Amino acid sequence: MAVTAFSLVRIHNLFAAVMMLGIYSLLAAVLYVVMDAVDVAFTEAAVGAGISTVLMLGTLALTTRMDKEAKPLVPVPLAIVTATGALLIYATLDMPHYGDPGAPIHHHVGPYYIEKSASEVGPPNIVTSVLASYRGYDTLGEVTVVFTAAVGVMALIGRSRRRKKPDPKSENHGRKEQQA
Amino acid sequence: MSPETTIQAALLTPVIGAVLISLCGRWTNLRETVTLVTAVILFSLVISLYPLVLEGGRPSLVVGEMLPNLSIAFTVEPLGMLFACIASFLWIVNSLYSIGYMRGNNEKNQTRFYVCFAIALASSVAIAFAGNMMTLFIFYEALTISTYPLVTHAGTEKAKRGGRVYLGILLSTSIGLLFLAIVWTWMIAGTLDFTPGGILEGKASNTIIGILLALYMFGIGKAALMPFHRWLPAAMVAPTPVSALLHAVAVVKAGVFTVVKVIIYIFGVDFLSVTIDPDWLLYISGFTILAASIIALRSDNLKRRLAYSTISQLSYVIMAAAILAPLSVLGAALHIAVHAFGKITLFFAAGSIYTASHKTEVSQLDGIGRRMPWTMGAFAIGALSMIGVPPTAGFISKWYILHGAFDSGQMLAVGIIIVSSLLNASYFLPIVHAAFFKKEIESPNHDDHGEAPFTVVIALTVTATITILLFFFPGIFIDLARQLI
Amino acid sequence: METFYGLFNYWIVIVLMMMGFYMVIAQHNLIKKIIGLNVFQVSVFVFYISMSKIKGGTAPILTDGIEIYSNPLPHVLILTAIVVGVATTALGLALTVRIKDAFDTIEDDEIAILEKEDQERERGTIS
Amino acid sequence: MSTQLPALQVVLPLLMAPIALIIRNPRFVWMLTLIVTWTTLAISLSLLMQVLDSGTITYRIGGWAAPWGIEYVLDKVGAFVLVIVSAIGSLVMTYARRSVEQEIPAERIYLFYTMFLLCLTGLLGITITGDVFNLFVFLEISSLSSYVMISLGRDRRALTAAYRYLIMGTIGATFYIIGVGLMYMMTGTLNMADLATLMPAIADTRVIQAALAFLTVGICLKLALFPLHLWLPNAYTYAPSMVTAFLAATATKVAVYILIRIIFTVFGGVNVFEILGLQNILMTLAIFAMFAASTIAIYQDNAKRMFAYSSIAQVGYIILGLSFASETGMAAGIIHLFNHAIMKCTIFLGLGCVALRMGGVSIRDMYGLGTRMPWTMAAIVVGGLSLIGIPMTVGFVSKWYLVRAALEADMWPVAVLIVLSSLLAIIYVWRIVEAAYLKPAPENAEPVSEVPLSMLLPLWVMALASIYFGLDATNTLTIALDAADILLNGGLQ
Amino acid sequence: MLNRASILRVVSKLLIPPIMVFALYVQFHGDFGPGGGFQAGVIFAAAFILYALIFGVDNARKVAPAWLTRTLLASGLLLYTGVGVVAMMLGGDFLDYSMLATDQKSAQHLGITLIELGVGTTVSGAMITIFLIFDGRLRAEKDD
Repeated sequence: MAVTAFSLVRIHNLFAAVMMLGIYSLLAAVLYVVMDAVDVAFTEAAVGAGISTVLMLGTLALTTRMDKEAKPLVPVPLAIVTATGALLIYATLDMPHYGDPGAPIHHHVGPYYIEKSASEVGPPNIVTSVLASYRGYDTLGEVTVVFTAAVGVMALIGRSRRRKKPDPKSENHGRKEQQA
Repeated sequence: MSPETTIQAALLTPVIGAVLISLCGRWTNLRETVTLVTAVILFSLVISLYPLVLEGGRPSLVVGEMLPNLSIAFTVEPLGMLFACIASFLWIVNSLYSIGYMRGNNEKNQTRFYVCFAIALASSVAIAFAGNMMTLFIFYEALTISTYPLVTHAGTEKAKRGGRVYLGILLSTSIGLLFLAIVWTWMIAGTLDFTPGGILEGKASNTIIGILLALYMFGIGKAALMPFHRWLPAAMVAPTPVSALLHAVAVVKAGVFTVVKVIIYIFGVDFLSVTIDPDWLLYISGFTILAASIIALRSDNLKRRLAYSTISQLSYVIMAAAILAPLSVLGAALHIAVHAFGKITLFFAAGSIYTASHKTEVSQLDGIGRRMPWTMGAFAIGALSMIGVPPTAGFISKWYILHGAFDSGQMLAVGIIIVSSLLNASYFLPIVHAAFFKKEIESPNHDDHGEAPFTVVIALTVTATITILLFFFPGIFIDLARQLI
Repeated sequence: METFYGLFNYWIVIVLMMMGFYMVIAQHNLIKKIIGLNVFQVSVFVFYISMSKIKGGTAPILTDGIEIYSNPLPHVLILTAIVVGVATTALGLALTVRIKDAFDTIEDDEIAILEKEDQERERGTIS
Repeated sequence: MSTQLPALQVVLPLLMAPIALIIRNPRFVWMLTLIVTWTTLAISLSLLMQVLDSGTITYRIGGWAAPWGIEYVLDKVGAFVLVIVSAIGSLVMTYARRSVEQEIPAERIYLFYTMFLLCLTGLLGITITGDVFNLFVFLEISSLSSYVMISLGRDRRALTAAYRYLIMGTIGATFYIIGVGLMYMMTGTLNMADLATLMPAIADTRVIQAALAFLTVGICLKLALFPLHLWLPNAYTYAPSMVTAFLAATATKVAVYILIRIIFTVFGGVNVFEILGLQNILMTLAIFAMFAASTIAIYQDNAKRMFAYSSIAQVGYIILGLSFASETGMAAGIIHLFNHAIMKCTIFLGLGCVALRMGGVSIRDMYGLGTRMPWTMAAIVVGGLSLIGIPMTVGFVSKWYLVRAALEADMWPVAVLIVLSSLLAIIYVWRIVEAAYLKPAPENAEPVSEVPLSMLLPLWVMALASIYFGLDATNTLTIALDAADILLNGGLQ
Repeated sequence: MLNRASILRVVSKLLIPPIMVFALYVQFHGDFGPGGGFQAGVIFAAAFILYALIFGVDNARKVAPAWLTRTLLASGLLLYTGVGVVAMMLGGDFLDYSMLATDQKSAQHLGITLIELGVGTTVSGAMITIFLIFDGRLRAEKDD
């Protein structure tokens, strides 16, 4: 995974980069399965490796395939990233260990769902119970986000715009200047 | 009418006047009638409170709470009464004068001029009657803002620059220093009400009191204490009635009024004299008096000379208050009134000269007294009052200030007053002398002119007459001012 | 040593996260920025999921005879977050398409130059 | 029914968004949106009454008790912010029709209003929720929709502005999510009140300190605290006029609200300011923002950009108030939240009027407008005076409390800095005043008439509000002081 | 595209119905195994996209005209919110499914099924919309 990510940083062919991102997502999905998150893995595979890739390819077709020439590591962002990473690593030192059953999250809200969801909600898939019922409101928000994105894409590059193209008013004046 | 209603009416009259004026903008005669009528009503309302205040009444009015435990409130006390009387009376005279001046010089945007004038007057009356420091501050700023369009009236590049300096200095001192002082006072004292004897006694260390006093004195930019005096000459670009408003009716008067008010009602004269004895204030105001006089002496532009004269005269008031002797405080209060009448006469005369002959420089005025005897006669009276020569009102206030300075042994102040009177004489008397006794210089484009328009002459005659009358009947103001001490 | 194995997982994730973050802020290509954003977010998701894992646990689907389940809550959160992420990506890509239309490039630095020209033109035409 | 009001507050605009999408007709959609916004205002007002009467309201979504389910919690601060958001929303909508017709292609207007409804949903949802993760979801709803709204501006730079906002906003949101993850890791809960009770015990762990850092940085990106403000100026400058007015008055305010919630509610039991020197950092940044942004504002030729920078400076004031962590300071921050929303909305609505008639909002476009569009310019001046902090405007009240808070904390240099920075506002506001009133209109200028009443009315409602709440600040201040009191004592309980 | 090997078309003709069935399975099986509305929506959309790729977008447009996708998009969200509002009208809190039926479990089941359906509808609507827009854009560019 790290290899994929690293090659992503260096790679310049955008097409390859998108493919790498797809692979990265798939690898993440595999990891999710390993870590017992089957639902998430399913979604990640469908979304990260599927939808995102398709979208990216579509965008590439509409824009360009190549990145500009290579740039050396830029110092300021590097410093920011290093600082952020260092802070996180520093934080990990106090974290409960991976898979530790004594971690706080396994003792508060989580277990409640595992114990009660069958009797309170029903479905054996606890994730579904939580997603659709206990935290159904979050899911409503999630659907709204999808809705927002779709309407946003319509507003941004919806088809009606094409018919309008000859009309300079609705067109970006910048573009006209570009062509002139 | 109960006193509360009268206060209310006095505050609202100019505002209503402003609205009516803007509505009547198209009919010039009606518009100016409305202005005059409003001014007269305002004056009669103010003066109707006079007997009550003289008897020791302190009518007050609370409009409402603005911040928790901090109301917009008005209380009429002697000093405010004095200021309100002067402002509202001079508004009448000034309106008369404005009509002649504005028409005579074909100024544009006259409606805006009268509207802003009325609002400025409303703010002045509100300042005069303010019952606590916050109310005062609110209207202090309102006065600044409402006079800005007046200062930049001409709309020229020069007017714009003048307006920038005017607004820049007045707003930055008031927001930067005065505002800070007020909030701080509120924190320390828990109140901002004007209370005889002050509100700060025993509530803060001497250092803090000292800092606060400095914040107040420099924060009140309208009092033009050096180095924050530059706005006054800058504002000279405005039409003469506006200069009269700035120098006599409202703005600088509001400044020194606030200074005196802060010293008497926020700090308390006795408290100040036993705690920190603000000598530095004496020095700075003394320096301002002398420095401004010297600059005035060297200016050829008549209005500029008058402007620096104002700066020096304002510091008389500050110095008098800073002496902290009862008689000098009384002198300070009187000087506000006396200077108002004297200076407005001088400005009226300057504007009159400009209207009739379009002359602005002192050196051009040779022999003009023969063409404009009324104008220059009034100018002479005003000048004498500035110097403090009897039988003009200037003598009275200077005498009280000197008396107070002697009583408290402030020989430095005595010296400054004497030196500055000499300086005053040396920059005013040559003008009078030249106007009446030198021969007119013949220049090719010199046009034949006589006196200024009728209303202009009336206005300056009235103020000159009052300057003399006040010498013989100073009682109306002295009786009021005596209650302060 | 135990610390090392216990936290190693997190460290890997953090390194991945930071690679994505670096791409977002250092890359000039608008699409690569979005790719970076994806890497960044996916890594955060992995971080969430790895905290839900419990030793000896299984997927949180109730089955007879199994006692230990991984914590389902992070799974739910990440399901939501993934969707939010893809929505952002879609929008970002749509914007990129429009930018390509308007500026004829998707390189950040070139756009900055064009924008500066716009600004100067604005000043120039008026003055 | 009144018990259902908290849900209705958010659900109503949410429900209407898809309906707007189906209706499509611009006129009808506008009407629908207008009705929705005014209804949300009515709901939020009655919620505020309820909260003032009977204290904090909680509402369980889906009938599940917190922390198992998601819960709405509405205290005085929240209710106050709800009122701000919905009031601004309804006024801006009243104003919007003409402005939107001019600035947005006709066939996209219904999409635009749909976005507006979603953005409103998001902002209201953020304000009312009591769950840190749910907050993220609604934050994204409002963010995504505002990216789209910004990108619909006419200038091509609107696109890049929206893109940069998207990148920065998403980084901010991701940081927030990392912070939430770290907190969840140590507590096992996402509910704010629950977190607040668990927090003191683990406050000194490195994880929680890192969480605090991530949350703060993430939110500060959203609220454009200097130096994380880079996305804001272009976004405000090139967005459609009404969007600028709406976002300037609400979006950053809600972001500040999130910060308040995190610092004073979630970390309520902890002396957060001791950790990592957060107090000093925030205070320093706030002061930098006040000066740097105001100074940059002075040099702008585009009025929208000028006031965008001024917004960054004003965010500095709000954060400064909060960073005193005293009751007065908090109250100053909260009251300035309200006041700044009013005055910035006034100014940007006014600029929208100018844009409608002049086609642009550079300083040169305003030459001589004082006489040609007297009402519009007068309203802008009122807003400007308020920015300076002239008495009788809301800005004065904020400044009064800020200075007082600084003096109470014995930080008189800070008090001096506050008044000094407001002097900078004089300079840029006066550039507008001089342009409008002292510069003659260009000679070849076409005659310009005042904007229609449907725009003037909301504009002047705002302008008068900024005078009214400056004169009678007792009510708003009482709420702010109460709210500050509650927050300092943990909040939400 | 149409002159591609017909074997592709035949295979996909065979494939698409199973994919759709699979989508439905995922949609309703979410209770028991991994899956749910979101994944189902994506798969459904994928089936459609496959159809569009093989048979041409114009044909796909005929199957799913703009008004239909838009309605699909809107109705899913409406359905979800609607369930919440109905619960409110029946006297419960927003999204409180237990109001929907007398028995707690079946009420929850009904609620979950309905909202998952809403999720699926909106997601597939959104995905199809976005795909068609990108594709329309692409072809517009080729026309230029």
